Amino acid sequence: MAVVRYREALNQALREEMERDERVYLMGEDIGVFNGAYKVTAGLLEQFGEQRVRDTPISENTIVGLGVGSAMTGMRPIVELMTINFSLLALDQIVNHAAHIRYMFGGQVKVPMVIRMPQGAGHQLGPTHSHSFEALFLHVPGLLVAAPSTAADAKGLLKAAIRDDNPVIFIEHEYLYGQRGDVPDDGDHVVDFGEAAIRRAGDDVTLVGISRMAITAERAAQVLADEHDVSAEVIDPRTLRPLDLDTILASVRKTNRCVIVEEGWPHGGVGANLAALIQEQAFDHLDAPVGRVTGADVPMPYSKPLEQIAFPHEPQVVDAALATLRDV
Amino acid sequence: MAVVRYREALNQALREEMERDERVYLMGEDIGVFNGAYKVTAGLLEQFGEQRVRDTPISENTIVGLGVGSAMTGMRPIVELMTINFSLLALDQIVNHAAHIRYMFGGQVKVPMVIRMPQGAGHQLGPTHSHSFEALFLHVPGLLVAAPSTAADAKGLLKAAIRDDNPVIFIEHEYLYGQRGDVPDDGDHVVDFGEAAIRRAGDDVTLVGISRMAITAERAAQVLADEHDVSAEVIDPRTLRPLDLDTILASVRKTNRCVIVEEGWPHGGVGANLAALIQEQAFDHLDAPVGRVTGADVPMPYSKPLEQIAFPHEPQVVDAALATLRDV
Amino acid sequence: MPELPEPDVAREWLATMTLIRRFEERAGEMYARAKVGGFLHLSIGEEATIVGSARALRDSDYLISTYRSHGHALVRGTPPENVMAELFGRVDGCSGGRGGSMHMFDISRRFMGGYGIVGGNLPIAAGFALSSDLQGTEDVTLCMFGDGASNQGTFGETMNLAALWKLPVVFMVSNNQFGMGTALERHSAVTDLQRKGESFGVPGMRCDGMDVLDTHRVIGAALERAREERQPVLVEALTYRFRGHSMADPEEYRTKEQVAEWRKRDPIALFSERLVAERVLDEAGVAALDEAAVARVDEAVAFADASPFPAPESLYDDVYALGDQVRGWYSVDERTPNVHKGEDERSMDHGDVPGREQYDRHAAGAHESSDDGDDVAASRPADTAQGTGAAG
Amino acid sequence: MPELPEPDVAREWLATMTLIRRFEERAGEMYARAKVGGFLHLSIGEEATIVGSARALRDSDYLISTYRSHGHALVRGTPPENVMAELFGRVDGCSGGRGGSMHMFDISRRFMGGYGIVGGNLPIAAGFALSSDLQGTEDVTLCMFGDGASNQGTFGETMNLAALWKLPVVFMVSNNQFGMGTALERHSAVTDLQRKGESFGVPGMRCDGMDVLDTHRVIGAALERAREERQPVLVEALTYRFRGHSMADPEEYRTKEQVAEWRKRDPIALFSERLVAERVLDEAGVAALDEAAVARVDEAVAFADASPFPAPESLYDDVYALGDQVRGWYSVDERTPNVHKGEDERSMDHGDVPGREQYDRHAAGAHESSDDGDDVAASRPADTAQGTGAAG
Ligand SMILES: Cc1ncc(C[n+]2csc(CCOP(=O)(O)OP(=O)(O)O)c2C)c(N)n1
Ligand SMILES: Cc1ncc(C[n+]2csc(CCOP(=O)(O)OP(=O)(O)O)c2C)c(N)n1
Ligand SMILES: [Mg+2]
Ligand SMILES: [Mg+2]
Repeated sequence: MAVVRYREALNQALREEMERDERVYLMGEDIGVFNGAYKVTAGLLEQFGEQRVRDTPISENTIVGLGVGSAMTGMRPIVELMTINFSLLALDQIVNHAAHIRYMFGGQVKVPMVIRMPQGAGHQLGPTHSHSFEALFLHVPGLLVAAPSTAADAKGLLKAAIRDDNPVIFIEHEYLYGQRGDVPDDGDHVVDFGEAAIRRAGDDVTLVGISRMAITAERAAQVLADEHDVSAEVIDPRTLRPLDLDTILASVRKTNRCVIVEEGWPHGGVGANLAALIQEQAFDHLDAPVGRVTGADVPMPYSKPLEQIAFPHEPQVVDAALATLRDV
Repeated sequence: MAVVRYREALNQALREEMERDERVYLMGEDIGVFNGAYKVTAGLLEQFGEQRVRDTPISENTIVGLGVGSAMTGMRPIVELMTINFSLLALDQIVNHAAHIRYMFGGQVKVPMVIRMPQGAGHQLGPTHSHSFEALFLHVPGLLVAAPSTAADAKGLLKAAIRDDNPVIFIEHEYLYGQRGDVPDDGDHVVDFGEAAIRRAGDDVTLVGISRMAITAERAAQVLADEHDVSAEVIDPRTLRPLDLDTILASVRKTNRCVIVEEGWPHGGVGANLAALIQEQAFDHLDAPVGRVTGADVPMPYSKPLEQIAFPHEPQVVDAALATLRDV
Repeated sequence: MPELPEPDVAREWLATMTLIRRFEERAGEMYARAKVGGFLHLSIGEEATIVGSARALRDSDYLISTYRSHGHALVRGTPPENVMAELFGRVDGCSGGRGGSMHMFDISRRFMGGYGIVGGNLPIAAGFALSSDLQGTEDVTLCMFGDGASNQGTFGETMNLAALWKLPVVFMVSNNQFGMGTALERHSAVTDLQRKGESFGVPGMRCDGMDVLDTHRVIGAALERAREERQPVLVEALTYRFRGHSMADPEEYRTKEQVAEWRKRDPIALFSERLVAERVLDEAGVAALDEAAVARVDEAVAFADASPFPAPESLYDDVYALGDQVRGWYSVDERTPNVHKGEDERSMDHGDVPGREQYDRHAAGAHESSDDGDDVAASRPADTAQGTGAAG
Repeated sequence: MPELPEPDVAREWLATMTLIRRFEERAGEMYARAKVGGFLHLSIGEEATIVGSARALRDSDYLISTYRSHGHALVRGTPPENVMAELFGRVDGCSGGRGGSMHMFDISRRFMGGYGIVGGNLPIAAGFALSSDLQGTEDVTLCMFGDGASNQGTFGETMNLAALWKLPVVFMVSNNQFGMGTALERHSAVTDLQRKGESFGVPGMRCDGMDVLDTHRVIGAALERAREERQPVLVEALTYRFRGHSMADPEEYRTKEQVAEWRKRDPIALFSERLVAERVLDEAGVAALDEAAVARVDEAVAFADASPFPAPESLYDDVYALGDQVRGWYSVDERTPNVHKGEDERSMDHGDVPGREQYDRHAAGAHESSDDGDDVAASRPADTAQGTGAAG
């Protein structure tokens, strides 16, 4: 075990997998000479050279498409989109091509590629640069979707993503890049998709936190314990496709209450999806409606105090958890 | 009242609003000389000329962006995207620009534009050409979203959309274009957004049908009545932003059961959103989990029988409705 | 006037152009008889662009096309049986019945697919070329697209990247002078399409797309530059489609006279006349080639008709490549809602298919005027006259 | 060497360039002091491209820029107070504190905005020009973008459309020779950027972007062509940014020598030397202009600092234009989940704001090392050295 930052854990995963498999290469805007807008790819150009660490022009749709084409013909590209905000420009290549090609060509090819990108609010980047788009990607069959919240998961899930034969949407978080955590030294530290992590055990209410909000949920659980004598179980699904619904359901069947916490917009969000699934599968176990704490239904404002009330923090999670208890 | 096809009702709305307001104009691929891929714009070039009915190159993102710019400067563009499948290419202009500009510039401008496009499966168009994307658009604050299922609503909602000052995503359906219905002759036949239609009254279960699936739900209700002695109430929300949740909730509080029917993918779909809202707001009134009938979680296959089992038909709706009764 | 290749080769080119022509005609008939669904885009009139270019490729080169790609599958050697079966939506289709007319594919022949999104194939083509580069092979990619596609954002992006990275790829724009119903000069400010890559460092060439020899010559030279000099090239092939954009096209955007004028330059007629003139073939030989093509297409239809529809149990196959992260489709989507609930799918093997009734009805070709029966009618060309059709 | 304009005019140009310079410097300081958040992209070194071009515009012409646009707001006359207040996220900001550095806007002066998406402003610019055309006015649109943006799909699409439809728009590429850390020749196959519109029918011109006179002359000519001949033009202004891409840029991608070399051609120094040489101003006059600029920026900072943050109650304002279809934000989103439940928002007027505590804490500038306190640190340039920063 070593304590490393989330960003460095990702960097290790990239480095190790590039060492392990020659077919793996990186493409993205400013990932090479500039070392990456968020420095995740720092030092890789130096180690692997220009062929395998490719600075691209600003052409999101086309660099994803290049990745698709080269994945179809034997390579294993990792495309970095500088932030998830720019993925809107690449959505045609992601959905109609990366996700659908295997199926529409009758299984004759696979598209083993990873599209990495950070998301999230909190840095005052304003309406065009603060999106959270897990919900958009989990909608699409053919994609796998990961959203790690710890350094260990960042590394283990990225390694799993790179080794997998499917197109993977790998959602990082701008806030988390600087956070530290224990990461196993093992070069084969792989975290399988579809296995949720129970971050904290509890009996009274289940909190499900997505991406950065897994951290917020954990802090809220601490407050619930300290100040309200409520024992919250905190679950981080880690991947949204595949989704480990079993672990969530087992928890809800025990606590009978659930709150989902996400940074994105409320309508049609991750929380809506989970709430729908939970009430379908554990209806008789619910003592209160599945609660949701989400980002506000607005483009993200720039002004700091306004931005801060536009995405969830511990107090709102605590309130929502307490509401599920009051509703009994 | 006159009986007209859905396609003609749309055509009337376009024609009448263009006659009514000089600022309204149309842009799109093959909408002029070709009269539209689905003939919705037939005859409009002839009547209004090349300035107001503009055939565009195949450049989805840019024609939406042109619309945004001209809406900001006093015009009222209606952009036709040939089908919703191609909207993925325009998503940056739709989300980061059309939807966010008013907010991010502090309300100094408005973006009064309509983006019309048909969606849906059933015509064997295969994986890239059969999408249903209501869920994708209802997620985004700043947009209004309509999905009419009848000729009268097609006309009335389109007129409302054109007169409104917000960017409107107007989702038509390829299957519905040929369907006939009564349409009021009134030149001011406007259907307000945010008002669901109760297509059929009933007491035992609420069926909510989205877009074309409102028709399927109605047919299923007939089967439920004829063959199972079940009285289903059928609701067509008509617009998903704003959403008339009150009408749905009132129905669910009466029937205590609900099934949502949509053509799109299950994860993060419209049904998930509605199910989450319904269980939140009417938890104590539900006698069974909110059910969903959705398209299969696959890219849409071309082969006819395979395609037919990949999106909902009456029997599945009937089964799902009966399941909510069994679950009691 | 370019010289003829060896007689055998010349005859094979004519035979292949003829096969494509006959195949397309029959496909159109099958569409009218509702054996084929969806949109059907034929290449009639454009055969020289297909055969002239593809015959300049090595077997290991990649060929990638658009939604107008039956001919590209055929020219690479995909048996007409499998192409027709794809149109019929059958399990023996070259994309397993999943893709249909717009999404043909044959990995074994490096025919890298038909793509339904205009301009969507350009970046993918550059990706193949990048693989060739990274893998150190000599393979070149030939990427077909239309005049209309040159207005798509991916065009400029891909030209720039290909030139910047010196990718071994030839972009071939089949300039049939229309993007659907929009004439070239109404959709593209620059109509001299070979020049459209210049601003991005991709030099242009032009060939007569009605002349298989000229097409072959120019594409051959372009491929050579791409292969040897790692210089991407844009080749414009001037051509014309004799039929509508798709089957549902009343063709109101052009005159009968213009079509007739271009039909005089029918690439198959021109080439067979030349072969006869140069005594590579006699009239009877031409007729024999044609009969062989017709017979081959007959076989393809019979084969396609006999091929079963994909089994309903296969609905979820190949959404994912199975492996450590996905062990079965239901491991991704364990509890999708009602119709497609994981539990149900898992029992599909036992014949308990949701919607089995619908499947059987459609597999049997019974199209009553039910909810879904309507659909067939709505996409029929005949219906277009009544204003209910669709074209795409 | 282009001639000087009238003395008053020349002095105003120098004054405005100086104001922009001083404003940017101060903005950078305010960023380092955490008064400004997000990404901050300065135009230092590029002032001649801003003033030379904008002064060729009529008041009714439209100007549209990128995320590097403080100078464009200032040159159009938006008071520095409101631009600085926007950077501070205050209610008096020219975008109401909603947009920040990347999203400045001033409709009253037809400054049509800063846009954060590279290439996203090009189609919108064409849309303004289309409005001018449809409305029968003589207004022209001037659209700024960067060398890096010329690789974006919207570039080719917009060039084609502008040329095809003869839109009155001038595209001005500020070629500062880098897109973030990627040098021009590493991102664009064609580096002679004025040629990059040719393939789409948009002729090119070039100006010396370090020379306000040359910029003014060339842009003036381009605007004239667009206005009179309805001919869109692409103008390349060769320039250089003296500072990093944004505040969080260690500038490892270029040498100190290169920066020093370009700094010798500082557009403000060059122009003031010329004015002194031609006796339009003396050294004292130059100094006075500079002092005035500094004083003006002082006022702007004081104003911004005194301006309140937008009230929490305003969070949902202007998501929609209210009217028949949307009567209040909650009529769109009546029951969003917990934190932002409609019912709660409606009671916001009564001071019952969800998250009021967070709001107050941040409004007070208290950044404890809590969950959200961290954020500030994480986007600080100082942090970059420790490998935790971000640049965009
Ligand atoms: C992105 C996208 N936009 C629109 C369409 C609809 N469409 C299909 S083919 C076509 C015309 C394409 O013209 P061109 O590129 O010249 O090819 P051709 O059909 O002439 O071979 C259009 C607009 C599409 N399939 N994809
Ligand atoms: C679509 C998109 N991709 C990437 C970015 C991140 N980004 C911001 S500025 C920039 C470089 C742009 O360079 P250029 O166009 O030359 O303008 P300059 O910054 O030099 O003024 C990049 C890559 C973005 N904002 N939008
Ligand atoms: Mg064409
Ligand atoms: Mg630049």
